[in-house]
Amino acid sequence: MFTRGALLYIGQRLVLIVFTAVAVSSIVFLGVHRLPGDALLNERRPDPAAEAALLHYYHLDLPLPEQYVRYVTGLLHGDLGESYVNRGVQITPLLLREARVSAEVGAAALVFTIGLGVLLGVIAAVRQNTWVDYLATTTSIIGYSMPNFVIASLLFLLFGVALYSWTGGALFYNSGWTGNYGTLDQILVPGFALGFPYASIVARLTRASMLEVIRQDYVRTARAKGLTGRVVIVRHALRNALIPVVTILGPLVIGIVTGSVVIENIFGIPGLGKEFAASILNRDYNIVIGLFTFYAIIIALANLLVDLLYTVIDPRIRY
Amino acid sequence: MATAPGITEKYIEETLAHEQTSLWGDAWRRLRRNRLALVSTVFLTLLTLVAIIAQFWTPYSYFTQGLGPIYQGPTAQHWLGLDQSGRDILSRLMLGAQVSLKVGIGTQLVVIVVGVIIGLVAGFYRGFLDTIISTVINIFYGIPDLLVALTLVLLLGRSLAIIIFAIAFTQWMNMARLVRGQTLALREREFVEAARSGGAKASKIIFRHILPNALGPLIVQATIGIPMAILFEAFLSFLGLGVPPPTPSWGAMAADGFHAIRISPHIVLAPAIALSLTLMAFNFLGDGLRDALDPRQKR
Amino acid sequence: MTQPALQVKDLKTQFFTDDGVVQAVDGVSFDLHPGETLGIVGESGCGKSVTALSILRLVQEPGRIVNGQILFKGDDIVTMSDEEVREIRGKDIAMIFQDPLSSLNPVLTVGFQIEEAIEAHGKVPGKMALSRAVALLKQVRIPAAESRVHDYPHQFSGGMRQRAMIAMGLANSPSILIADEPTTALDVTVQAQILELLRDLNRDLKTAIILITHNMGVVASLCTRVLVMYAGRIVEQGPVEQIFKDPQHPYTWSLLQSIPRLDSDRHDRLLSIEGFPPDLIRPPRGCRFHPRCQFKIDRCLHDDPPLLNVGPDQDAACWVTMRRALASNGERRG
Amino acid sequence: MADRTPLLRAEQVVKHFPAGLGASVKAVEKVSLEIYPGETVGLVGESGCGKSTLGRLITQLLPVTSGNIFFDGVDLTKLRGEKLRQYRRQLQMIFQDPYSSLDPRMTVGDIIAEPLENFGLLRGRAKDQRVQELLKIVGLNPYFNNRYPHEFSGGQRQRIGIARALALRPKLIVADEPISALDVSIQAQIINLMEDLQKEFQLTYLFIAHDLSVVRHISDRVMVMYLGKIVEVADSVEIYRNPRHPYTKALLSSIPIPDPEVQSKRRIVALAGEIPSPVNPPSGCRFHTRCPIAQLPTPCADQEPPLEDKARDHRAACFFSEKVPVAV
Repeated sequence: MFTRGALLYIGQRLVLIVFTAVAVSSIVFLGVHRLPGDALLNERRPDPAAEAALLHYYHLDLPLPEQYVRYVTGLLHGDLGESYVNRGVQITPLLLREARVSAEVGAAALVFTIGLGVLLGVIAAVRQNTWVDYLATTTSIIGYSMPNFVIASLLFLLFGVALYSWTGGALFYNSGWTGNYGTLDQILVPGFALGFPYASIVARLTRASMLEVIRQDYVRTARAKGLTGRVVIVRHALRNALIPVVTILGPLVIGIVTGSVVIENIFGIPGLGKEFAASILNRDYNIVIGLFTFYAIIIALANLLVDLLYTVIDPRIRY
Repeated sequence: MATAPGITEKYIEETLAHEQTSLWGDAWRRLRRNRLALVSTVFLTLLTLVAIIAQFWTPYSYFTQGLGPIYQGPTAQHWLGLDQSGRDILSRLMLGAQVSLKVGIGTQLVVIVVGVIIGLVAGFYRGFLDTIISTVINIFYGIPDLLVALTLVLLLGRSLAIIIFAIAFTQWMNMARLVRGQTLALREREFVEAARSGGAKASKIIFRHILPNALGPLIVQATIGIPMAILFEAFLSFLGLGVPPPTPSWGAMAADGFHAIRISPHIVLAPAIALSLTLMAFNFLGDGLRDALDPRQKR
Repeated sequence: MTQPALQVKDLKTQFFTDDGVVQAVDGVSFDLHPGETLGIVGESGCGKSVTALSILRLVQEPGRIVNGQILFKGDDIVTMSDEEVREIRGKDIAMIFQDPLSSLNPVLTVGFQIEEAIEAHGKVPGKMALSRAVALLKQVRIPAAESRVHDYPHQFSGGMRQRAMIAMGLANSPSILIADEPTTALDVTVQAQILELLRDLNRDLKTAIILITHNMGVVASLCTRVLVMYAGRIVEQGPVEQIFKDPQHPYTWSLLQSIPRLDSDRHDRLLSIEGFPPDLIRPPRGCRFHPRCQFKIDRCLHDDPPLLNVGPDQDAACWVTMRRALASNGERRG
Repeated sequence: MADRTPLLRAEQVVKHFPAGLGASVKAVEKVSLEIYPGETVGLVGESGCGKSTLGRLITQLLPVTSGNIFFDGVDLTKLRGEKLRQYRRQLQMIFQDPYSSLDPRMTVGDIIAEPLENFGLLRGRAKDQRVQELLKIVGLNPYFNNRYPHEFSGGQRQRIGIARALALRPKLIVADEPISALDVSIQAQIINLMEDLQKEFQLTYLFIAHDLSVVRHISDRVMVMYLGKIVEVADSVEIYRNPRHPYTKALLSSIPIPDPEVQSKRRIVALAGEIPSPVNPPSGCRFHTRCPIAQLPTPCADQEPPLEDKARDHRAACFFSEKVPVAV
């Protein structure tokens, strides 16, 4: 499927991702350690001996350059260190476990985002200037004007109060996460709340892009050849219309990562987002640095995937 | 002068007679036809008035607790009810509008100044400077903005100014990229070449030809940036890193009421609805402005 | 006289814009005979392209055919169902467009786009469609057609793209090919190649061609008959030799006088047609050319001249006609 | 003509544009030319041949990669900043696209007045009067000075562009395809206007176009460009009657003449293929890949033919120019 050039390109990008991860964690590391008020001891005042022991335990008594070298060496071995707050908790396995939980919710959100977004966008474009179009367009503006915690609140009220007896509690979200894999309604409701604002953005973009493409000369050529309306829309218009949609997939992934911080807190999902909010509030800086590194890798991988998707969808792009 | 081509002047008058308009005039005419954008403008004007009034007067003091039973629903005295500490929600909502507007507009002012300068420099002078600026912009695009803002607020402290700075820090590149793109495109246009050929200096080309022509998209971008900033502040507040209490913020109000959403949904719904309506109004207005300022996209 | 391959009768196509109704095509009638090459010539906005698009009902919103008939094999395309029109498109009447780059879908191979044209009008096994596509590319003289059939449009040069468009048009051996400014986007040396190709196809396949262009030279080198359009109407029509030698409508005459000719060494001042084409939302009363016509008489301001016979097979819509105009001018001078 | 001093002389002008990955577009390659006062020089060639780039090099809207351009004896390529700006008064340009060449946010009066303001030439009422006078000169209603460009038709806009070019009373005007975006019935208006203005103000024109019949009509001398090189220069009558470069010959025969009788009798020398990429131009004579009379590989593919005199005031860059057939 991939040419030699493409494989080479992927290789280069993977190397670049490693560099990005190191760069991001370095920036956050240095930012955090240059802070006024020591990161570790900000809020607790143990006796001097215990304090020294603690500092030594985390190697915080070493000069900053040496700390940094230790950190990067650890990072390159996949070791993100230990939590400041919960001593003994190794960060790498913790985050890997949480990442899987977040991935489940994020994947559900992405399905809503792209599936619902493209569908709404195409329908609105094909029925341009009819009530279907106005409804879809207005829905999408409302959609991305509602913060996801508002959507989450409404879903709570809808399934938890208004429809509770009618649905028999289905899709009602009981705070928390049972077992390693969430149940379908444990994933669907937060996934929807997380994905819907972005689905609205995709819908608007798809609509605009479809409307633009429908007016292109090659669509007229396709009609002049005597192709049926459905073939013209799906084969000639949609594929070209999706090219700009692919462009925003990168930012969408970032948006979903960001949104998950709020959503996971609301729904009590033990993922990276919840960890992020908690470690920020607890000032557990080692975890914060680790999370940023994690996010940088996830986003870089997503961007690589998007770039590869381009070559599949648009033959003019080759690496 | 050899016969100046004798177009009958009457004929020219005829075809040019109907109104004399500038592009701005045309845009205003198109905007006025967009009902949603008009309604949004009215709503936002009212909201601004409320925010100004809240500075001098609110029905009750926004921080006085125990005005009545906590979690009390809407009553004749307290139109939107009381919150978990027995504070008047309407009063807090009014003051919250102030916070939202300050954050939204303040952020965009910073973003416009920074973004326009950086974008113009990168787009007009290109070369090495542009390479650096573009790289920085791309790096900023690759990082999760809310998380950066969160971290900045955590590191620098919670105050309105720092929140505005933190949000602007994650948004400036949108404007910079837009202005850079516009500048790059406009400087290739023949009218800019013509201005150079006519002996115009760089400053004149930038301020008389490029900036006015980039103003339309710039205004749209700023209008869309305002709700983004407000949304950001709401997120920060919702996570407990917004403006410090007791100053009310819509995001924090929603977060505070969240645990009791099933018994007294009004505590969450009031700020949630206010926030959603405000964001919607800005987005509808931005949308209307886009259609009005870019007639090419008119459908 | 043979039965016309296509008859257009009093066609009116209008665009309903925010600013008003644009009368883009306003009462156009003509016949196309089997195997002939008919040129439709005029400036941008004169309605020539809209006429062509109307024939296949390809005019897009906010444009609409509001009046007239387009008779093909005795059926009226204007009143047909969408499915019936679809069957005619690309099978009986094919169309190629001005810009071959934007007219080909960038994400599909050239070969696939030709195969698609074949398969739209009947079940054909994939292999056969492919070999037919290769044959068509060879027919339009694309070198190494077997391998280039798998190329994407951006891998073709401008001239080759237009050849590929023509190959696509010929896929179902249509009886009529409408070519809308097929050479305008090309360089002159490539234009010469494409014109030669069209000439050969017309001769060998007996495909009738409607060639839409603003270039009088292109008409002169390819067409046997020509319609001259101005402001949505046909102002003159007839055999090419006749129209170029003895134009009767002042617009045709002035246009021919206003273009510099390569083969004339005279460095004379060009005749210039003053003013500019009218706004078709508010076209002038009477003859639409009268505000720019140097031979107009009072009648031209109020009465709309019909197409009248002015010579063998030649019609012009003018109350004056050049024969009389030049004669009276000669008198005045003499 | 040779005994007069040229108004503008370009020597070995080269322009390369970076095209990524170390490659470059060789848009103009070692071009030398002279333009004499009062004449109209036509510059013709197909798309991508470098004619517009050459025009912008001459007006110094683009910096040269190497080479010199002398205007009135001063080397423009050595001037920077304010000194170069002062020379812009002498060299004006008329652009191709009447829509993109006028700033949509400015009134027509402001557009025409801008060059005057740039040099602080006229102020207040005197400036307004000059603007109105210029509008009248190009055949527009002088009271339209506070209208916006989008209210005018293409032909009228091109007149506005001409008025702007005239404002500084330049000596040389480079017209870059000034009529190719206009309707056929408007083109003659603009050609005639330019010819009238030339007589009235003793202008010198470099007229760039892809249409050889238009160029021949307006020019005294014609230069033909192919892939960044000038391949032939001659008097406009001579170049039609007696082309000395096979490309010129092919160009002439490709242009359809609007006369079916003449056209049916012409023998078209159809060129094979299309113009190669200027990123990797062919070796030797750049035309050898399409040339009907090329001798390959030697000399055409490995030596570059110099642009040399083939007859009086007639230069061509071809080893076999005597083999180019004469009649069209």
